[in-house]
Amino acid sequence: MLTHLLPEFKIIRDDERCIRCEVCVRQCGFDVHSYDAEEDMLYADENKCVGCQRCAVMCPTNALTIKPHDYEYRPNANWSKEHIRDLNKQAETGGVILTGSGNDKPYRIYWDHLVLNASQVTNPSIDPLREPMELRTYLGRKPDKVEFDNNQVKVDMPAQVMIETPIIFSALSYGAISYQAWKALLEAADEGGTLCNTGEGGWPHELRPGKTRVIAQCASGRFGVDLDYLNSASIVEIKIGQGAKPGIGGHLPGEKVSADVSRTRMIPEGTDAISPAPQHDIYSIEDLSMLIYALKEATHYEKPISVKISAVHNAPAIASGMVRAGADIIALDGLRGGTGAAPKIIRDNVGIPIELALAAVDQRLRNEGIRNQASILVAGGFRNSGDITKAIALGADAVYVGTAALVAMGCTLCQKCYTGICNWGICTQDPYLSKRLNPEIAKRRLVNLIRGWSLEIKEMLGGMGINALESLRGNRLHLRAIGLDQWELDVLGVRGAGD
Amino acid sequence: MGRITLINTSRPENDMNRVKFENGRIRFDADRLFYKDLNFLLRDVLKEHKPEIISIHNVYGQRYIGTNLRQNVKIEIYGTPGNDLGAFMDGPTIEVFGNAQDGCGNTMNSGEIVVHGSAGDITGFAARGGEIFVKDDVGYRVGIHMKEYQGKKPTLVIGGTAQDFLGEYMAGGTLIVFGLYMSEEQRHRADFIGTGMHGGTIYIRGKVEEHQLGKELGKVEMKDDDWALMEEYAYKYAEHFGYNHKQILNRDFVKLVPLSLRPYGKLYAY
Amino acid sequence: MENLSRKQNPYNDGKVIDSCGLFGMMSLKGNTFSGEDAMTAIANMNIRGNGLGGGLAAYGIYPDRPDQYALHIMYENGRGREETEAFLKESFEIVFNEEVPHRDSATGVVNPPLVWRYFVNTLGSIKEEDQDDYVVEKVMFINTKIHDTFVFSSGKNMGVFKGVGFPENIGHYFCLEDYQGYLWTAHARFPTNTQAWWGGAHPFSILDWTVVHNGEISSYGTNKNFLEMYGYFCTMFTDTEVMAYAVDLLIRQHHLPIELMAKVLAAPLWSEIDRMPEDEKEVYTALRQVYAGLLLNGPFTVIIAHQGEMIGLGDRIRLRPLVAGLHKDMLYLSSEEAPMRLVCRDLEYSWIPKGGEPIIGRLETNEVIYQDKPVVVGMDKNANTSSA
Amino acid sequence: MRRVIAKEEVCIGCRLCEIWCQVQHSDTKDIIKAFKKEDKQAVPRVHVEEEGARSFGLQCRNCEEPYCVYSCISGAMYYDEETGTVQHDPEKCVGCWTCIMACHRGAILRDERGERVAAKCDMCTELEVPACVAHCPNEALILVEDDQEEETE
Amino acid sequence: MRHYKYLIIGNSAGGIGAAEAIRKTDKEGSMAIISDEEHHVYGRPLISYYLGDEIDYDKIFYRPFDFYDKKKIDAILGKKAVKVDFDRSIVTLDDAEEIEYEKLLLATGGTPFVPPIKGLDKYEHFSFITLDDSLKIRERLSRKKIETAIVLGGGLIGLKAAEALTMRGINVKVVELADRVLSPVLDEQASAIIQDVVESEGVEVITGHTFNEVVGNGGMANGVIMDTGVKIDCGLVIIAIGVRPRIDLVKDSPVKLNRGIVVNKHMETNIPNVYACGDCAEVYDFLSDNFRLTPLWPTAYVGGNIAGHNMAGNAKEYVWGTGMNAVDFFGFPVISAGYINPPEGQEMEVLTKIEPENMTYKKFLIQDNRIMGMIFVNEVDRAGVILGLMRDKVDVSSFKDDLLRIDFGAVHLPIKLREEINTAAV
Repeated sequence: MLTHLLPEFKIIRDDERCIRCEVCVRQCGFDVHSYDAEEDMLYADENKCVGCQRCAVMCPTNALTIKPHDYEYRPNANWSKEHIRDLNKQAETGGVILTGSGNDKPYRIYWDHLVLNASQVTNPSIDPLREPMELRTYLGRKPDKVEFDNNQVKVDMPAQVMIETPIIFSALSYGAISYQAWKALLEAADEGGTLCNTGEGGWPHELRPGKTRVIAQCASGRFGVDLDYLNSASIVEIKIGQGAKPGIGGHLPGEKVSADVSRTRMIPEGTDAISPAPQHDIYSIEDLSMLIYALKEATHYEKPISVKISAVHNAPAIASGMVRAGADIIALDGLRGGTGAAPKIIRDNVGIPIELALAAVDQRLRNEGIRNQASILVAGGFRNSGDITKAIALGADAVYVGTAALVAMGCTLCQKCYTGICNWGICTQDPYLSKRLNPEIAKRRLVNLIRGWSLEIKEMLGGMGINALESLRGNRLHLRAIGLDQWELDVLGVRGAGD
Repeated sequence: MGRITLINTSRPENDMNRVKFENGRIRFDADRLFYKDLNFLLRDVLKEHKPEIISIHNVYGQRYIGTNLRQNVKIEIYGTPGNDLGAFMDGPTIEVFGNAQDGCGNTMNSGEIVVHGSAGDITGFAARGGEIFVKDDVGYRVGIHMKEYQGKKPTLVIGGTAQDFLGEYMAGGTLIVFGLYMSEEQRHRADFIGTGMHGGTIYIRGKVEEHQLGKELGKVEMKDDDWALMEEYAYKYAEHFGYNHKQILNRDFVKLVPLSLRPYGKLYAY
Repeated sequence: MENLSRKQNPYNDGKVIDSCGLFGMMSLKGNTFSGEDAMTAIANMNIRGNGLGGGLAAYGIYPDRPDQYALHIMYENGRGREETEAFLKESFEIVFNEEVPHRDSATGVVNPPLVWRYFVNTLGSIKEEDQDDYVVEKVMFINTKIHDTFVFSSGKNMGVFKGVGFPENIGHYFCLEDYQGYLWTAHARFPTNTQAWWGGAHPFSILDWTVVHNGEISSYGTNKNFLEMYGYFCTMFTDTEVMAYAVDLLIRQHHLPIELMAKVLAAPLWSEIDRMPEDEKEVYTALRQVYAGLLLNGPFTVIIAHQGEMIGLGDRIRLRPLVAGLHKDMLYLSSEEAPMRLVCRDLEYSWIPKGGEPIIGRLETNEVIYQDKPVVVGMDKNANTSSA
Repeated sequence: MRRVIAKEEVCIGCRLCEIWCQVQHSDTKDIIKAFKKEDKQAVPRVHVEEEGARSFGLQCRNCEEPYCVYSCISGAMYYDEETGTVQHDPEKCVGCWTCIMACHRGAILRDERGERVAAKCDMCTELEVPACVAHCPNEALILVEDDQEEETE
Repeated sequence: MRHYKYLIIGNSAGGIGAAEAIRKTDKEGSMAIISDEEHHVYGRPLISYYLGDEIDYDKIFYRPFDFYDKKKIDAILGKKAVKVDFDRSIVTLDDAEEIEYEKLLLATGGTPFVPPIKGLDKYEHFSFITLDDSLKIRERLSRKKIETAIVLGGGLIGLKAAEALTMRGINVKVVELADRVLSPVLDEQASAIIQDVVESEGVEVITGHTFNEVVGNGGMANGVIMDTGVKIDCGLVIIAIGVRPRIDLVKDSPVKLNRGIVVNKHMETNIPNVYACGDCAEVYDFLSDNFRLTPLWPTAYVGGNIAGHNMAGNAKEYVWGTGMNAVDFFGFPVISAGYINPPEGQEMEVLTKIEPENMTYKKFLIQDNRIMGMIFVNEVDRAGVILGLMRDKVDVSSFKDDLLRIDFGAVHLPIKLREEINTAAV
């Protein structure tokens, strides 16, 4: 059948520079480039190009330029190129359009409308290079008070997990991402004094000894979930939803269920790993409570239990219920959260921005006097340490970063994760591709990311005259907004700049 | 101010009066005991005394019994254990003299649960190993998302019938429904059997209409090894519940298997 | 209560989300018994609630005044009581009134309001067939217009007792062991958000209809809009309220039998309807067409009760639990099995009803109506008699 | 002792090692000229061994017991004490292939493009880091310098 | 009397191998190498390349000219050791000089076998073992144009000689008594290919025959009389049937002899402090697990090397050697090692692949999942991997199917071996 789809990218090869080394041919998992020995020429099939830039990066002579294709239909304000493309794709397949990575639509990014404060005259800024600067955070439920009686401090201190910096690696499952990528995240979390999240992909046994800085997810597929898994982790997280696809489950296609993935998830090789949309033992808040306590029982009440939800309309009420249901940590994943595969229509249209959800949830929990009973983790498109610092000021205890970590490892957001082909070796189980990600290098890059951002957070804290992160947490006085409407200011609990 | 000491108040106090040693067995009275206390106490008792059999009496709704008891012990439960009986369980054998509630064997890894009665919804949910025998009926979504891996293969045997979504998303293991209390003409209750199933096998004794089956599975003929398997489990069932196992094999079985390992492969536009 | 909306929904959420444990027990022969068993049973499920709401409804408890509307009213301050009593005097003939007896010593209850009950007759000018509507209208008035006052029970020979706390605490507070009723329902609430208040607890009631409910209906907005078209005002922002009004509309106003009402709220799937015989198909198709806006979509289980009847109903794909049990003349409905067995150790039958199929216990006929006959549970002595 | 070792688990089969080896052994040492202008193209002395997804750059690993040196009939293959490396003098090589027979790694191949001589890695002793190592995009080739084989005692 | 800590008789692969090994450990211990050849150490197999003008004279030398100086070795060249007094540890040279040693290495090499053929005593003929042989033939060729040469012996030496002479434009006839060339080192198939190759380059190969008489004129040979009685004219006769251990020095000594000098894996003879290696010794063969003659350059060097280590006090065993040959005829390479056919009475699995169009051939002999022999014709890359597998007695069952691939190499080995290949220093 004739496809009506036009290529998305244009490949420009500078023949003056091309040495016919064929690195591009070998490096493109989408088989875009080919070498014609008879003609001694390299050709490209642009229809297959996803714009991942792997060939351009690898070309030893910089002979390649990949850029969005400049074909144009008749200009139409309603029917964009993207709409036409999607329509054609569905007309040709009758299927649900998939995509990878987070929402790329121009919903308002509130971080870009918030500015931070700095100390001038009335109180001093602090020089983080010289003076102590504390980013340490304890995640977990805090008791309402410390009882002091007869020289005894009585405290029912539930499990706490310490992180040295408020940057945690998001749930990225082994299976969705490659073993190498997952290993890099694990080791970087370990070295960086933070945590990584298993997603629903389990935790390879050989990567367990000596490692505890892991949030073990218990999701609807229950993949890899057993007592060993739960008790090896620092935190157990019940995944209810994900920012990129609220209300949607997931399918790890059978071809991605390799022998190793199968071992880790403890499912048969080559069969789909289906994560149903709901957890079928949770249809209600009291069911959530049931699973929370099942997990507490399974872990001797020694691990904080986190519950992760997509940021949706009722997030504040739901979060309140979660805390009352026993969740020690509330994880909120916003509209711009990443994914390996999601129906595009869901990714682009469901959920609310994390900034608003965070502000609303933090405020609700405070109003109800239960904010201390749970830590708040937020996720969903955090791009730099500025976003993170603003999130702390809006009330987060720590921030999940997923896409940023992937980019640090090499991801170029080509959004083709769902194909199982990733030229950067991140989102693939093809051994030919996955080994492109050297876990050592990736780990180094991730540790650098954490280090760099932590230093920047310290700089920003210092500027505000704060030397311990907890003094910024929920401290919205250090935020001002620019260019927002009143309702947005109200939700964010932030005043306009100059106000 | 003198030396300050820290006291952690989170651990429930043990009430050893509830535990009695009788003829080499341990008898445990759970009357009105909160589940957390019951399970803590149970763990302590098992850890200290390592009995082969422990019986728990006056159980009314206490949850999570058997969770995180990683040892070979037989737990007899008299009464009605609460939800998530044996959730995440890895090892023990539980025998319930009464009915079990919802979530029995949730995400179970290994061990055995024998219910002398009925069990509720999502029995055997996401189980990865072990065996569950239910004498009578079960509720909705039973055996859903069961899976198997290498040596681990869960088996769920239901003496009566099951309700809708039986074996939904099933990815492995064996689900057997004997339909013992039904006449030949009566059809099983469950609709949407095996929706999304992509692994494992369901055996149903008695009548099942085509419309009761999910789209992702199909009937196949019973072969000799299927009958051998039915005989094995009929025998075990009879051993547990005092039934004549030959009686179970006197009616036809429907064997249901997934049509594809990738039920949703064609759902998407790549 | 003039500020009812704000009271019930302080954060102005689209709706108030909660979830729960349910229990109901009924003597089909009308034998009465105290509230103790219902309290024991619901207490056994208090992990299904979180202590921010509990309550019971009891039928047949006012045998001495069977024909008067029993209004249970909570006052948060004296001004409310003054205004209300003035209003009641205008609107009704007050036969008797008293503070609802309670134990000040009871633990586990939070900020109890003043709770008063009034046994009233409608004024003589009201025709008998209009009396119910009249009462509803007056209750609505009080609940929306009068300061700090809330009518939470308004049926005849029945009463609702509820508040903030676990249900057994509430029951203990209201001394329910001293009442004798033939039908009791109980509710342990797990609100996800509200700063709890006494009126927000279940059961929810209008006249002698009470509803205890578990689950969150995803179709709430549609249902609410549909009911508002028929003149109901949803001031409580809860699924329970919607359910009560839906039942009221279908049964009291549209006179559907309970069995068909159940098929509106938990409508059969089209695939099921497609397999029905022609005439049935037409009936169910028509129900779905007309009452599309009353399909309760999403997880729910309710125990609906009114004088002489207890109805258990779950959603059509059974996303919330409900078990039923029988012993002699007693019908039990519960979120879990254990509480039934706790209060009835030699329960004869228990079973898991099919989603969307109502279980109806009926006093006048002494029967339980349900589609799926229960299996004899666990004790089938005959199973292996016929041997090969 | 200077050795280049390979980590097959991260070798991605891009063959940039071969390309940069060739550049390094070209006359101009300019990648574009080396490939497009020079008449006699240099031969890469590292070779990517590849089988499906498995691959690694294979070049001389500087054996402690260099059987290629021991076996060489002409003295073309020799141990260079100054650099601590096994070197090959193509001028002396007669192309008998005894070194190929002796190398249990299969690291020596026939230079089929030029003279009949063995193509053997020279460890880029004039560079701080061999070209293949320096240009390996995934750190699949690692330079190891250990002193234990130093001639001094 | 000169006294050396290390005395080496023989200035070829074995001797140099030993000297270099000794110097790895003992940088200073006095050392001397005695040889009756006057030349600086040269690559013995290179004499054919020199004869064929494929290399210049100075390229024949195996080590740089400052080799002895740098290694602090006294090179006693052009003198023949004629006697060893093992009791006194003294070697007597042909000029009667006595040299005392502490450790002695016998690396005397081989001597060409010349059969008793009529006329050889009267007419000029050549062996082809030493540089002098090569120089003499060159000298002979330079004096008179020769059109035809006859080489007796279709083995490695004979064919290399034939190749060299062909390169010089001489018409060469190779006479081989066996029914095919290279019969000791190749099987029938490979022999046939090589015979094709050399014949296509103009060499005439006569198998199954020999000649009984050399005829000539005035000391110069001008023909041979074949066993068929036919006379073949020629201007040059080369006898290249083979070599035998050169053991006359120790013939009547206490040194234990078999066909060659008997040594153990440490290359020690039965006399303390006396070692032997190379063509004169019967050395260990890892394949057959016994001791036998392997008169080959690589085994001689490695044997000498092991001897040298032991002489310098490092106990090392010689386990590397077996029959192995790498050779190239007219640019056509061949490598073989170990058994070429299953020996009498032994069951071996035989894997072969032949591609006539490329004239490539591969063969493996496998016994108990171990490779016992290999032949690579034309495509010889990575043949060393196989030799390594043979030496390390690797179980090949898991990758046996890959062996015949043209690109079979390290990448096809099991992970553990690959890791060794990619990271280990050995």
